[in-house]
Amino acid sequence: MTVKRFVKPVSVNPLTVGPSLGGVLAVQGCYRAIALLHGAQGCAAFSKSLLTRHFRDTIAVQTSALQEMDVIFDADRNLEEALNLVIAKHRPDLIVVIGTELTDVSGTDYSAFIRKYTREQASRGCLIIPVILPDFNGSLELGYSAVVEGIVDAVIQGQGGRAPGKPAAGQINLLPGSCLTPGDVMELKEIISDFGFEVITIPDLSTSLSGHLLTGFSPLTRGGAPLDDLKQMLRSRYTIAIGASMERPARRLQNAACIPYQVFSGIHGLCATDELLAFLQQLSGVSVPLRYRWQRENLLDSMLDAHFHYAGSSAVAALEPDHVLSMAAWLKEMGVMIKGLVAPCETQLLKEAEQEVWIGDLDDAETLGKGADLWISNCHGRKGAARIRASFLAAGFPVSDELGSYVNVSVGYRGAMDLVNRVGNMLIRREEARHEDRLCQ
Amino acid sequence: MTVKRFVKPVSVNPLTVGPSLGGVLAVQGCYRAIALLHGAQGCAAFSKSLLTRHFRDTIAVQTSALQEMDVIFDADRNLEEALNLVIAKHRPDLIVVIGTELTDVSGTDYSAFIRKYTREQASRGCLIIPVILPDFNGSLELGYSAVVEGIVDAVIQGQGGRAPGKPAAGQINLLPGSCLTPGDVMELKEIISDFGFEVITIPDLSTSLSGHLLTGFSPLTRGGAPLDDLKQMLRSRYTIAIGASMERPARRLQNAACIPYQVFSGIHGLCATDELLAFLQQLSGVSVPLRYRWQRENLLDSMLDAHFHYAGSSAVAALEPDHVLSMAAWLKEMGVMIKGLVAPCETQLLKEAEQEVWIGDLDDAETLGKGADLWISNCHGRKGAARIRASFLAAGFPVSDELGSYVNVSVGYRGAMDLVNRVGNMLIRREEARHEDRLCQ
Amino acid sequence: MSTDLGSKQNLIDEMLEVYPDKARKDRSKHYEINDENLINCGKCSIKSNMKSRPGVMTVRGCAYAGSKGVVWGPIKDMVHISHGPVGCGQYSWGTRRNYATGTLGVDNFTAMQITSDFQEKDIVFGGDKKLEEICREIKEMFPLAKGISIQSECPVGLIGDDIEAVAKKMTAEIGIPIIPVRCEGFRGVSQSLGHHIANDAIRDFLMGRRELEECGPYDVSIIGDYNIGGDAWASRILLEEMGLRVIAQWSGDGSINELAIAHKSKLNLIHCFRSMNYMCTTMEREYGVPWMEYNFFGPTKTIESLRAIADRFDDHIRDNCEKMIEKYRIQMDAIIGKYRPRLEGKKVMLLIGGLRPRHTIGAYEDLGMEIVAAGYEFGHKDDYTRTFPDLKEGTIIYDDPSAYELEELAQKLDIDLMGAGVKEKYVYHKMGIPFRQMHSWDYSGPYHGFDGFKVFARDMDMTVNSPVWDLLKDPQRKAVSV
Amino acid sequence: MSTDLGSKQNLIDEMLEVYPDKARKDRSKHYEINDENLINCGKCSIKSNMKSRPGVMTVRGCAYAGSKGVVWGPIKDMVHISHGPVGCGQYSWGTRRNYATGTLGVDNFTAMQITSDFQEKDIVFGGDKKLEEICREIKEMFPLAKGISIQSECPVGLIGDDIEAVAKKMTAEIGIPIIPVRCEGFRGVSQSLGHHIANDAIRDFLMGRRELEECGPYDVSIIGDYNIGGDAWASRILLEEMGLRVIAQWSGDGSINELAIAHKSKLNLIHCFRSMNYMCTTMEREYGVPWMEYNFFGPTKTIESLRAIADRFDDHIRDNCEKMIEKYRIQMDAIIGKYRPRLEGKKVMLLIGGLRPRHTIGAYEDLGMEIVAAGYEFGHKDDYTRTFPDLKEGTIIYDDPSAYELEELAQKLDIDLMGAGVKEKYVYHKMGIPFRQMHSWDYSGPYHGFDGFKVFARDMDMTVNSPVWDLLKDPQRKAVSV
Repeated sequence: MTVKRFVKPVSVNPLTVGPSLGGVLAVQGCYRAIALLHGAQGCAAFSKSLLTRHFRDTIAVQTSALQEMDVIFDADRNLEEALNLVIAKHRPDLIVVIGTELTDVSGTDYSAFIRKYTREQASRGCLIIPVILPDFNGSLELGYSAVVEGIVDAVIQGQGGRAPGKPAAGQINLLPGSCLTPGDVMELKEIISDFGFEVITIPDLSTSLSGHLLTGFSPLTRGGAPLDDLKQMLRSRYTIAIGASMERPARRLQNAACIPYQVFSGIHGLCATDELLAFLQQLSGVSVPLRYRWQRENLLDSMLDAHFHYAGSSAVAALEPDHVLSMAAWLKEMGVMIKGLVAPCETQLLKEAEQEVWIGDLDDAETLGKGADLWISNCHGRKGAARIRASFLAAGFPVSDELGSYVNVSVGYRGAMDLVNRVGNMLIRREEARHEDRLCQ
Repeated sequence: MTVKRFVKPVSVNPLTVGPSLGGVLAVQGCYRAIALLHGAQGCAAFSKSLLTRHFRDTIAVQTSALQEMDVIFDADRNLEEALNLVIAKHRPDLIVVIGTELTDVSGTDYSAFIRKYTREQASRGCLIIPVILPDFNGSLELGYSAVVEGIVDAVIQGQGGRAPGKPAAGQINLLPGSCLTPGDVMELKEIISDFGFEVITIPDLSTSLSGHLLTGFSPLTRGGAPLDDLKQMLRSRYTIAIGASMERPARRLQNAACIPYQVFSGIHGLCATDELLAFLQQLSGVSVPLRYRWQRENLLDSMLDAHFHYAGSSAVAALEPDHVLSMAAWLKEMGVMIKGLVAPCETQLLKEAEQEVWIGDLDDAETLGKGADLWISNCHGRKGAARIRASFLAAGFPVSDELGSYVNVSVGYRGAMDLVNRVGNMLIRREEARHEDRLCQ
Repeated sequence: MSTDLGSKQNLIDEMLEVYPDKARKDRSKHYEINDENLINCGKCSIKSNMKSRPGVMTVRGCAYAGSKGVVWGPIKDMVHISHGPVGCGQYSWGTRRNYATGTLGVDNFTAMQITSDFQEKDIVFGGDKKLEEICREIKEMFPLAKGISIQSECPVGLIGDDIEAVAKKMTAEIGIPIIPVRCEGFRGVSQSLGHHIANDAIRDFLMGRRELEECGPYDVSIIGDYNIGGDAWASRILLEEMGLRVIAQWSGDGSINELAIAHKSKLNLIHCFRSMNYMCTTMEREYGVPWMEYNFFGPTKTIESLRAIADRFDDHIRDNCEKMIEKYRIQMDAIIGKYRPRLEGKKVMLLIGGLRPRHTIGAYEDLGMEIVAAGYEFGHKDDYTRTFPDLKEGTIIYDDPSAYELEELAQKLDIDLMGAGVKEKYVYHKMGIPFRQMHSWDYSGPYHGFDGFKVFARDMDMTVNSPVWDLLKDPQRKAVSV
Repeated sequence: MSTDLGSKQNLIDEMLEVYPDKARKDRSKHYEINDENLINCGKCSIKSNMKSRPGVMTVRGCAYAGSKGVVWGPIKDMVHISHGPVGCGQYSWGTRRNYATGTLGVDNFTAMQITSDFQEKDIVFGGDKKLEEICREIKEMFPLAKGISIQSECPVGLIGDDIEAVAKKMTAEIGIPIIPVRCEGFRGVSQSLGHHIANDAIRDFLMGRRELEECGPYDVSIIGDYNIGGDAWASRILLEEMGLRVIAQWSGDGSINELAIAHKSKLNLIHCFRSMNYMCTTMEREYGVPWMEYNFFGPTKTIESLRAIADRFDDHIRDNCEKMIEKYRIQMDAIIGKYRPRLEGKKVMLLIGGLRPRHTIGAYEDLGMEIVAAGYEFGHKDDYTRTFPDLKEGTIIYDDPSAYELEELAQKLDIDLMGAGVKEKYVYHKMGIPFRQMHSWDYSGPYHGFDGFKVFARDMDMTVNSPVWDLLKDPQRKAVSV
């Protein structure tokens, strides 16, 4: 209803990040896993390089290194060679074979090949999952959730209709959406644990991409959720999906194992956190732990401290669909006027949103944002923000020109407080600069 | 040895904050307490206003409202009236009567009066402690630790030579220094607790000035360590003093109740935190909890990510004595060249330091800091930093032009990581700006 | 109406009940409820400018704050020494947001905070020698400074230093005016005496000392505008647009020369009556310069004041004035049209210094807001007589109330906005009551003139209507956090 | 010495043992150990420019990266369309740090990333119509753009689009050169073919197409400098100081006109041999322009190169050159004096693209550092023959090694610094090995010329000598964390 588009045939300063990269990212949250990009060597090189620059960390990805003749004659041969080598050399627990537009456009149906390969090589005990993610459909968020859905599906199928074992009443599945940083995931895990739950997280970037120094030569992921844990998901009492894009894998779990789920599409700010904690309180029968009550006090107090600096200001935000709406809710909570919301592609959530959202690029954000005080987007927006003289908050993907953005916490009361203070200080410095000309130098 | 001074009779852009303000600050960390500034009305008004602007919170302070004639004739009468009114109206547990230069110079010995007053009014059950803190001697750090020492003394004396009760083997006294924010204190309490200890903290700003919304009309402190808890200090197994300035109160506890103590003069960075955690590990016999091992990994990783942006940069820091040396150690850890360290006054720690430290003001920092990339001081340094084109990190007191600086955490691995990333990003933006002229606009 | 007055009186009585007898009796004299009688005669029996009680924390400052912080601090081409130990110099740094143009170290020294930083030995042996050295040092460090003021802190008055002698000697030696100001913090009951002492120093050392090259028929001075957030600039452009020439600003963005030539004005225009009325009466007495009060808060009062000012001149000025009013009225109507619907009927309580408790009333009323209680930190009787006529019947007026009294009143009157100083701010935040710091405009401004009203209206809206107040009070959310 | 060579060979053999037979055999051909023979004859049997194996993650990119990212991207007054789905356009954005002066939207479009953002329907129905519209849109949005290049992504080559026809048609319609580049990512074994394809497009559409108003005897072009971190600027000033006139920069901070006039040079100076040697040989063949390689990394090589360049001209230039060398030598000696003691004997390993594995050797050696192993991501035989003579005996040379091989080697050789690409960076960090990203100078630069050496030396010192490496390795600290 409220989704709009600028009419132009070209994308200027694109916001879209290829879904295959989102898929590679999701794989990083599983232990001893590797993403195998089935496409040209460059697809893997590019996404590895971009993810590396954002997380400042090693990324587990491989390539089937397709060239012209392979595409024309037999891409499966490359895939087989790649799988053989990867399995023989690294013995991964999980390989997600991500098809690119190259394989998609050339019409290669490699999932049949993978079924066959898996049957023949079953003894090697490695889960191989095909997910086709051509770049011309969706964005990072879609690729990420599709891979999670693929993994969940595979786990369900691996169960083969057998009962999943005794239900674990104190166990929760957490499906964190793609806009959450490893820091965010860690925070959410801690929050849920503090209500007395065991948490199974998929994907769990908090133990793989938060930055650690475990050494060794494995080109596999060096953290994330182990496959054995994932199998336990089917016994959980509840699934919590953070971000509307994570509803599909949650629904799979419900259908397969009757695990109810709750989707939290709001992630940022007081109200969103209140909803999550109220839910956890109700589900656990444990009242909100003291620590979070303190954090809520601190957050409300910081909102009071900051409110005048926010009031009357305006913002433009260009982020992935779930992320942009959640940020918009937080901005509204702070009394910020929204000049424009831009997302790279349409999703169900956006269609149902009350807020007007534009499907577009960072150039559109620049147009919508004229006069805005604040600009929120990935790091490519920094220059556009400067051109329209807006303060710049880096969020989303990629943020390759800042340190530590991957451990920033913006969820929970503590994260919201950090957000309130960080952005508030930008607005203060901005106001200060406005007066500077008139003052003594 | 290495303490130096610029020779000039005047202070330009003073760094010194009156010790009486430090005293008022320490009082805020005790529950149902109030500081009574024995001096002109303005002394209380000024320090209340400055503390309020820094913490963006209410501050519990009262005044004996001395005027010319009172000083000449009988300042005790004002004090008595003030005490009577405060006790009758608010029933505080603790009043610290802070003498100013006005009372000091006029030669009023009001501690004798307070002894008498306490004897006569003992039934009212309020601890009244005199601490004289004229502005011409020392700075914030000194006033703060003197008040803590005064409170500890009073608690010891209140014990009156009786045995302090059964030793509590799992109990630790924490004496956090004046350069720690309420956020820092909260973090330290959590760290120590996570080794299985009960922590008695004095003063405890984390529950009084971290920002909360408990309402009511009390002009007393609305958080901090309750007096009853303080009495339990004498049973603790160990005292941990953070900052060399806190050694004196720690020594009092040792002398009175044979409680050993450890002073951690380094507060910031990896090595300082390693020392604290190694100590806690040894003392508790509990190995460092997983959470901190993760945080250490994350910190080291962020230091690696950041090292190139730090290396080759230089800094000037102007802070209170403990703070400036601790910051200097962190800067060294990051490979930053130190152009100058400035402190407002000399202390034993500075005399023994390897680092050269200047006793001076922010104007001296401007002189020493020519060409520096980074300037660390209270908010009054912002303009000086801009003049010498250094990036500015607000720290110390006051920071009244930023939101949330009072909840910033810069201790522990988490705090160090935040520091590494925040300053690192300043250095990145700085380098970026340097290139800007040459680039396409 | 009288029921209303009665209920208001009950409310005050109830509030004061917690005090011991003597204190209650004393405090009750600091309260008054506006009625027809007071409005008409303006006379009042309210007690003011009294010593605050020890142990009752008032919002007041001291004489040093009044002199250094308010009057002298903004004079930009002078160096102002906080003379004594370092505390006061640190405390009074950058608190007032007095804007000033110029180049640091050339014609503007306001960004520098200078203190003589007394050490124990200075107390013991006296600080006069040190003061001499400081004057020389300042001359060396800031050779372009046009003057020095010595702002005494408490100990200076106690140890018997003779700063007047030092000032005299050093004026001769270094060749720029050095002005001693005896504003020790223990003098007087509030910052108000500090204003007076500062004024006296201006009178004794600078007023009338210099000539104005060319005098004109439209020369005026702005007295008592400290250019907070740019207030004086927003005022000056209106006077100039009217055709007047502003020869001096006392003291926001002002210079030492302006202090010495203002007696050449044809008319002195005073905004902050409290802090500078002595100066106007003195210039009137000694130089025959007439003066008038004006009020540039809110369009209604600004227009009234502009007309009153124009009336003191000729048709030329009066015509300009009307044209100008016509022009701005359209802008102001747009502002009111935008914000009034969002602010209509909101109840405001004020406790401020200087002129603001009465001067800002019109601005609030222009926005449809209602002042339900107001008072002064350090008002005098003449402030109160000027206030009653401007307020509605039933408004509670208080003098130097304690924090407790204010908080009680705010709750009992169920106000929507409190305007006071930063020390009070967070008490109200915690009560969920929107608050504006009305001394230094809380990071904002200007509030004077038409430009200022745009900012004022926006600020009040931003403050009162921020969504955070609802989040704070939402009982459902509160339940979550328990 | 031969023992050393033997032990190096053992080291390589050991490392390759983990591979299956076939792979081991294959990989071993990509290794060589430098010896007297190789140094003298420069011939080598190392295998290079071969297809990477599926499942062995190399550090290589693709043809699109070579064309759009390296060659065309820096041309600043053109709009470069990443033609196909949006991914590649996003990935290649801002990765190379090619600096360029100018005003955005007027004579510089490099800050803009343009992609045709194929949707499913474009794949199904073909993208030619869309491409036409895009060209028109670009003309409208950026009327001052001097040309458009179409950088094909993989699907374009698969769905049979005729971008050449569209380019021809639209060139006629909108009146600026539109250049189709068939750099689909699946072409060739690395970005290297992309360079070639990009070069061919320059040759076919721009080379030799324009005239230079006034030609001079000292006209030269800089070929193969992408102005990373300002490299080309640091080079150009040296050539100009020598008295030469730089008429074109290919392609760092370059313009479309410079691509069309470089054939008027008296001499083409090529820095990155790998990516642009085709252009020099083509210009030589078709226009008789002589060319020479040069190396501006480190003072030794820079001075050598400056002299060699000067020797191609007259005494005037030679004299200038010597004076200039004299001047800079003092600066360079100071730099070396400062940094060499901090870097002496440090062991370096390199894996980079283009010219750097050999060109940077001198710069490291000027600082007393030792190259213990080096190789190319996408080198060809002619790269390797050029490399052996520059390296010491015993240096290990490899081609397109896998991540595993590199990590093994780094540990076995106990190196002090690794220089490679960002994808490799954090692997080495985690191993505690200092690392420089040597493609885009890791946020720094320039590294070329004398100005660049100052930065290079400082950067190597900062990297190698950061205290963080000791903290990382300190076993005592490690114990704390267990």
